[in-house]
Amino acid sequence: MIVKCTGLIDDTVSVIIGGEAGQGVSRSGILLGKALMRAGFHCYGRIDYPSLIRGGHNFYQLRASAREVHCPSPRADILVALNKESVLLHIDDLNPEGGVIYDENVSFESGEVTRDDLTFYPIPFTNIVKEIGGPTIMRNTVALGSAAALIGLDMNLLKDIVSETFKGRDRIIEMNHEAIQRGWQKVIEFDYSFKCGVEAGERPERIWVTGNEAVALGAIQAGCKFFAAYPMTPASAALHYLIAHEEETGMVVLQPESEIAAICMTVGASFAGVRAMTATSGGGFALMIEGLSFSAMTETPIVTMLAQRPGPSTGLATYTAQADLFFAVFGGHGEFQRIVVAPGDMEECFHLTAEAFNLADRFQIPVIILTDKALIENHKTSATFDTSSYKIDRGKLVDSWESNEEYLRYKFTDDGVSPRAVLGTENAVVLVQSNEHTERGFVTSKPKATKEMMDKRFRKVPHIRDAVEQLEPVKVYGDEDPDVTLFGWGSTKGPVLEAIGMLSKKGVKTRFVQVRFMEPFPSGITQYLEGACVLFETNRSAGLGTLIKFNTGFEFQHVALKYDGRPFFADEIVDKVMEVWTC
Amino acid sequence: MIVKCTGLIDDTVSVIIGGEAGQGVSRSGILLGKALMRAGFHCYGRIDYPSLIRGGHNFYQLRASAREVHCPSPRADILVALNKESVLLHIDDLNPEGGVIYDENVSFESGEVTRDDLTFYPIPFTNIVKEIGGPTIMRNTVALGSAAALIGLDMNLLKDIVSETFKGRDRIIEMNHEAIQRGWQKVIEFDYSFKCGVEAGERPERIWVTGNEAVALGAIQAGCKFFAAYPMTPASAALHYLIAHEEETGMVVLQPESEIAAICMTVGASFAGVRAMTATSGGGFALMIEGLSFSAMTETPIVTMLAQRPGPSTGLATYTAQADLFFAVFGGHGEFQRIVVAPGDMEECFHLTAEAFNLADRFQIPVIILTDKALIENHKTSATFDTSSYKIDRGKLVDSWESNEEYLRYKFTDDGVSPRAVLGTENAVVLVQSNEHTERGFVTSKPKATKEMMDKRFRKVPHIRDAVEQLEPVKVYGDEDPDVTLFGWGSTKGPVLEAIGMLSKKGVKTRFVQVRFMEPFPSGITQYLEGACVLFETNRSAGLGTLIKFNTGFEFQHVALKYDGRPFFADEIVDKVMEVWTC
Amino acid sequence: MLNVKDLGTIVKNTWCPGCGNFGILSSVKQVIVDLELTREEIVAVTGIGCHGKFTDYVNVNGIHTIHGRVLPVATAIKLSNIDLTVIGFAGDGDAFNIGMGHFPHACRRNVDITYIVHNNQIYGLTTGQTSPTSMQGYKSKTTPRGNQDPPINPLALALTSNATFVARTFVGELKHMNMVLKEAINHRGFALIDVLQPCPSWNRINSYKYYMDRVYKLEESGHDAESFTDACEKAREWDDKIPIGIFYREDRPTYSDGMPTLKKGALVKQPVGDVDLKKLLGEYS
Amino acid sequence: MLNVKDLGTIVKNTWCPGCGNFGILSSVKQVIVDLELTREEIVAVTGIGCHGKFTDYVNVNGIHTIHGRVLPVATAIKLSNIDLTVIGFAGDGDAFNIGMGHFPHACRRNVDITYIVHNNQIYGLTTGQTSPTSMQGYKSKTTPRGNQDPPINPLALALTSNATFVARTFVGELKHMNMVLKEAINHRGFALIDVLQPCPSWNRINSYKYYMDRVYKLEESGHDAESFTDACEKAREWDDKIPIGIFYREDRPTYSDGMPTLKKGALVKQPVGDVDLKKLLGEYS
Ligand SMILES: Cc1ncc(C[n+]2csc(CCOP(=O)(O)OP(=O)(O)O)c2C)c(N)n1
Ligand SMILES: Cc1ncc(C[n+]2csc(CCOP(=O)(O)OP(=O)(O)O)c2C)c(N)n1
Ligand code: SF4
Ligand code: SF4
Ligand SMILES: [Mg+2]
Ligand SMILES: [Mg+2]
Repeated sequence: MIVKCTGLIDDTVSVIIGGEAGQGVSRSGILLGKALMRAGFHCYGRIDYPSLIRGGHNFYQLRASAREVHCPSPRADILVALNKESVLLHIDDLNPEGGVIYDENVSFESGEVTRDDLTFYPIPFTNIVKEIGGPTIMRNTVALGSAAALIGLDMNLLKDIVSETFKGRDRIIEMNHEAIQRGWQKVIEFDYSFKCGVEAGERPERIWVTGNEAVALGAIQAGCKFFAAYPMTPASAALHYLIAHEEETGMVVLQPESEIAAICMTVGASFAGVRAMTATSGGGFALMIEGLSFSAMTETPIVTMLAQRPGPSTGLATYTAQADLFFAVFGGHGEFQRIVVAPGDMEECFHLTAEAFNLADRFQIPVIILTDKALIENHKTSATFDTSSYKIDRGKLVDSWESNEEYLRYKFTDDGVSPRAVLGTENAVVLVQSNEHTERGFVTSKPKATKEMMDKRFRKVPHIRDAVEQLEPVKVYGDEDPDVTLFGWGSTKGPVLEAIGMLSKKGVKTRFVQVRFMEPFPSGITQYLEGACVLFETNRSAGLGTLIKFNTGFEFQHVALKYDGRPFFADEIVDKVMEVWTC
Repeated sequence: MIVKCTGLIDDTVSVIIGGEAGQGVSRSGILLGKALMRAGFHCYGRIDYPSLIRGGHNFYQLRASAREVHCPSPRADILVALNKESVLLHIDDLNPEGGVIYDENVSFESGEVTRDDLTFYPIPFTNIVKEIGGPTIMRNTVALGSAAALIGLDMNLLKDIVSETFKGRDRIIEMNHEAIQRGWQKVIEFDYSFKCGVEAGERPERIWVTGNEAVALGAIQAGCKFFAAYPMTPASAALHYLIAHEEETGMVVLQPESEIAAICMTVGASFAGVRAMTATSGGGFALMIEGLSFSAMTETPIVTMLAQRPGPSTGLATYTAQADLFFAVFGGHGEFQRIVVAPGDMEECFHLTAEAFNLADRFQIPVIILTDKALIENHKTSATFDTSSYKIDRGKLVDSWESNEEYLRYKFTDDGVSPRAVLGTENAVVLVQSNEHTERGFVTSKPKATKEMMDKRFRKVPHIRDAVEQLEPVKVYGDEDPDVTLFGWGSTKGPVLEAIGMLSKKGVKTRFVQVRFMEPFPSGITQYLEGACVLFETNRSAGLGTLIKFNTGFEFQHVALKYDGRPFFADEIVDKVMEVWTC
Repeated sequence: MLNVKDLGTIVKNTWCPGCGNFGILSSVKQVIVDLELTREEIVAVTGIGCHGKFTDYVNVNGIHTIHGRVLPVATAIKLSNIDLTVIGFAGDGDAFNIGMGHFPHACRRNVDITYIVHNNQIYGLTTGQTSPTSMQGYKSKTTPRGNQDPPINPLALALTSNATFVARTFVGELKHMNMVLKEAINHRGFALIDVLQPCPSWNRINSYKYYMDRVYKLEESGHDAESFTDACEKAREWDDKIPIGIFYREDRPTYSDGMPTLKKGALVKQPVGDVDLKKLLGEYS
Repeated sequence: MLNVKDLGTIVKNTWCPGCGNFGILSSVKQVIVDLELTREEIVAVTGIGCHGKFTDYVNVNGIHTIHGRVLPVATAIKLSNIDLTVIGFAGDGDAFNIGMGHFPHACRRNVDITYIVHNNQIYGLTTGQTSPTSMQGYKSKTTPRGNQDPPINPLALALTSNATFVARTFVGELKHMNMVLKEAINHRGFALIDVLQPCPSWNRINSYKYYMDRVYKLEESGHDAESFTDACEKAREWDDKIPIGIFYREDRPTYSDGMPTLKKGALVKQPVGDVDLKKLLGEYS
């Protein structure tokens, strides 16, 4: 794999594709990213779109490099503008000497476009499509061909992907190939000054996935058999993916009437003995809380993805935030132990989701996978997921009961976990109870029995803590002897990792402490809370900071919070760290 | 008012009334308590019942004294047993030399009843009722007559209350009077050895109410006009009370199809400009969370009573716990400021509910009144509520708009609170928005606008803190120079106050710090966190302790937690304090 | 083979004397015996309310859920193990107030479960509030001046929502109840049974006598349960005469019939961990 | 007096070209003008979905609620101020999936509000999932092999639930829509209008043409809107011919008619702080 970029302001090439909702902005970005991956690039892609179907402005930020990239850049080397508005909106985002690909039909008033360091590539998107006889939306394919030329990407990589995508529909493939070819050709005809040379290397063992896909794949890996979810941005794609793959995965996947139904079904499926999961965002999670508490009282393992977006209420449906941490950790009536795990990239989405199922089963408790829009709707190239190391551990689930003793669903045990018989197990009558109950599951309100059963459930806690400690709840990256230590979680990981690379080039030694489990809160964090520490979160109240303060007493002096719906960009992190470092 | 009790082990007289669900245990206790109040007693009453309608064992713990009583006693001087089971279950709860009133039909096997220090009063409950020709349930009225005799209570007080209750139904009144008379007479015929002399004093300005009634009355005082609640123990009585008084109070009160409907209606009524409230317990509150977040985003004042009972899930429907504190404080998606107020007795239920409406209106935020079963289903005599000092403050609510400027529902202001126009206000088009929005209320997802509107809402925070600080968020009782300081909240206040009286008699100087506002957390608590401190809560995880630790860094060395569904009894508190004091 | 006694538990029954729930309990036990079902293959899913105590009193698999959620829980259990016989027990408040959102969907999906609504036209456990099936004019703590709203009609609602088995019975007619229940359990698809269940403690109007005076059997009146129109008409009858029996039945593929995975049998019995993840990952490389 | 232009806002409309919502918007504006209503006396209550953007586009009081909760919010607004004209705008998913629990109750209570369901038989805003009114066989991201379940029939459901005004219209017939909407707003009681609303972006089946080819007007076919039976029959018609118009209307006291307090007029205009608390406290002394 050899990738070489020259003439760029850093070691990455960034492309912004802009257009109206409905013009295929997102698809184009994803396709281009995949082609770049195949060329040997590491890529990162982010789609920015308002909550509407047509007409609003969408843009895709794609970034690629020979080294791993962890987040998009707000600035780009190349702008692919599917409409005029995109030129006007993004022209100031272009790096010096950048290139603009746009429809030659577009004309600018004098003064509308002032940058004279850029090279403009007017391409006849619309006319080419007309000539080919394709649908208007195919303009974006033309544009991709042009972009490929500018980046120096082998256009056959694009063509291959088109062929795979439209397999069997030859006419469409042909038209798209033609569109790519023509778009490419048009740029070649220019004496183009933008310099980015890419040499395609071996096709590496890499995948180009979103967090949603990684979570869904993690569930499949874990042997999840039942998935019920009500659509809600940004979690919906997990549902779509799993429904589409129902037959290959042997799952039952469905869209029920509401989030309340979704979680109750999830709990129900788990009663029956299959691994079950649901996914939603904040508003839907609010409706699931009663079911969450129900799963806790009945000691029924379930896995729920809570994919955050800005709130309160409907908030910003298509943007990102890390503002539901306390809700995930504390939401629910009555006292019960849960696990909240917060993956920070695609691999973690995959592996920690799979682990979530083991944890849920072993301790018969609800596990929440806390993600956010910036993590699960973005694309990133990752090393192909390791599917060999995972072992399904269903804990004390049993499907036979040979004992002469009556089966007791809530039998007192040393570790608080009782054998859990699958419904239908011969010789075991299972009674699952939402009221406080006896070992057998019968309702009780006696004081002693109440206290004993509560204590029984809480006997799990040290074991849960142990299990979590095994899973690297705190991960540390960067310098062992840092000038500044950065703290963060979830989707903030990407930009922070990007930033520590940049900082190291500036001579600032940094370390990143990523908290991956929020509940139970990991023990080993204190050792990192020394020297200059900076906290990064995309919320207004510093949820992680609050948890750290609560668990360690440490109060951050330096905090960078962003709550405008957008993820951090690496530059912002670099700036903040420089500010701390120099002060 | 002269009350004199002699021959009792302390300065209170305690009665347990026991029987089957359906035998009128609760009504009897309440009636007797009211009569005792009129005789000049201070009283406290607690009903203990499992979640079923008939047949299970219920009992009422009534306690009365010439001085204020704050909680029931687990032990009694007199047992009124409406069935045999009650004798067997409670005989060991009787103080030495106590008296047992029971149906003479009941016979005991030898060895069943072993206490020989007690006096037994077999009264022909059933036969008397038969002779009078009343319904079986009237047995309890006979028993009350007997109890009155034993306590030395003027039975006319009982008769008066019966007359008031059944006003207009002369035959029923007559039968009941007869039943009281006969029950009284039967005891008089014994040479009864139980010695408790009560002299009726002036009828004092006191009332005998539950917390539910006090909360409902507080809402009425505040000018609440709309109340929608789905039945859920222990909050249902507030709904029943308010529906029954709809005409006198000029309210619209209704039972909707679910808690989701209840809170959405509450928010809706508030949009229209009327003060609105709902009430529920944990499971119902879980269903209300989405609506709570909705009220926060739309900046709509609402008041919600969350009446706690043990969880998780259905838990113990008819018992008590303080286990939803974190849920009340942190439940909800997205970040928003709320107020959580936790009254500790009937007066506080009344006054703080009324204040809750002012706070909600002034800051246009949701206010949660956090109570529990032990507070709102119990009876206590209180000084008649002061209804004169309260002033309705509707904050920036407006019902006319004269300005030439367009009305902006979310107008930026210094204190973050915008003028709130009642729907229908001439010249003001109101747009209420659950998405992030502009000042006008239109949807936006622009980063700058998002951040600005979030900051606008959070500009209220210091003002909210100020307002809360005005309302004695921390109340302190007892000795100024204490040996031990006790901490608690909500229903724990009663037994703690009782205990500090007992401790003072033992020569232990104590002080009680009651936290009345949970969010925003009051500032002034640190000054009390010195010397020997003990925390009392009816939960397993010490929610208040956790909040205190978080806000002050202080960690309690001494914690007494009870989580068997029962409230603390004063003795338990005394024991714990003695343990701390002597260690 | 089981007998009725085997289906009892050690728990003391705390329903009020004269409560209609006793009838439902004995009918259910009898039918389990008659159908030669085992304890382990039955799952009783109950809501919250007096009816919800069912799971404490009958010795089969039981799920005491949360208020109003019998249907989603029962649906998922059936989908996860189509070999189980899943019977839901809900209250009228449970089913048609807080749980209303699930009902029309369960009907139209035709999930293969039996849904017994203990219709006492009152909130029993919470001490007697008006329920969605309480009659107009009914007075309670929450409608002290009398209920103004026309009640929910469970049968009409089920028919409108494309349920494939719609029936009503009355606990005062135990044989009839046994018959209806057997048919319902044997029916392949969603079966609603609206059970008229007196609550002597709170509902003083709809007593045993009230129903006894009014009910008549569709089986004896020549009703055609294949006719949707007739069923709709009968469903609207509620005054001097109240029909009980099977109003409507129809054969239609069940929810699980449409699920490709379930063509291979019960989900819980299918192999785990044999998915070709490499292939799925291939889409992304 | 208002004209249609006064009812516009500065917000850029982002519905897709050809979206049926445009028709609803212009009809609503027209009817407001025709009925000589003021901006301040109307409250538009919307759900979450494409339809929910309504409140941004029409210059009257607006409440953009949360998904599925138009009915409880609208109900409470009406009860709190009976002088307002309250119109609910919901999506088909909004109304009949997540919001289903409220619908039959709003119908039977006969709250005096108008409820417009933007029935595009699809989830628009969340990018095209199957909705409860999607037809059998309909393919989408969430039913890739075709929807198996018979759809919810809004009209039949409303009738079954005792709604007093039940109608359907089609955005391709604007005059008809205006007529129906006017009648609905003027109706005293709960009025459901099921609006056939093409969603060209996601629903490729139920297009303008699809409906255009099928709809016919009840007004022109001699339908008797006083007849419940006829209404039920017409409500079941959905194939080559799809009836639009007023299916049913009936006079019945509204929800607020039963509320003693509202006999004195709009709640929000009644005096505050004049309750005799001393008297209430007297019960307890
Ligand atoms: C979310 C929630 N809300 C309210 C309750 C309180 N609650 C318990 S049972 C019940 C209603 C009982 O009526 P019904 O469903 O008709 O059952 P029945 O007791 O008559 O059998 C209610 C409101 C609850 N347990 N959970
Ligand atoms: C509680 C909750 N769950 C899910 C969503 C996501 N969501 C927004 S709109 C919508 C459905 C839209 O369909 P429909 O109601 O038919 O409206 P349309 O867009 O077609 O007008 C969903 C599921 C949400 N906003 N809130
Ligand atoms: S309250 Fe009614 S339904 Fe409940 S057990 Fe008693 S009689 Fe039966
Ligand atoms: S997605 Fe459909 S409903 Fe939504 S705006 Fe576009 S066409 Fe209209
Ligand atoms: Mg009932
Ligand atoms: Mg729709």
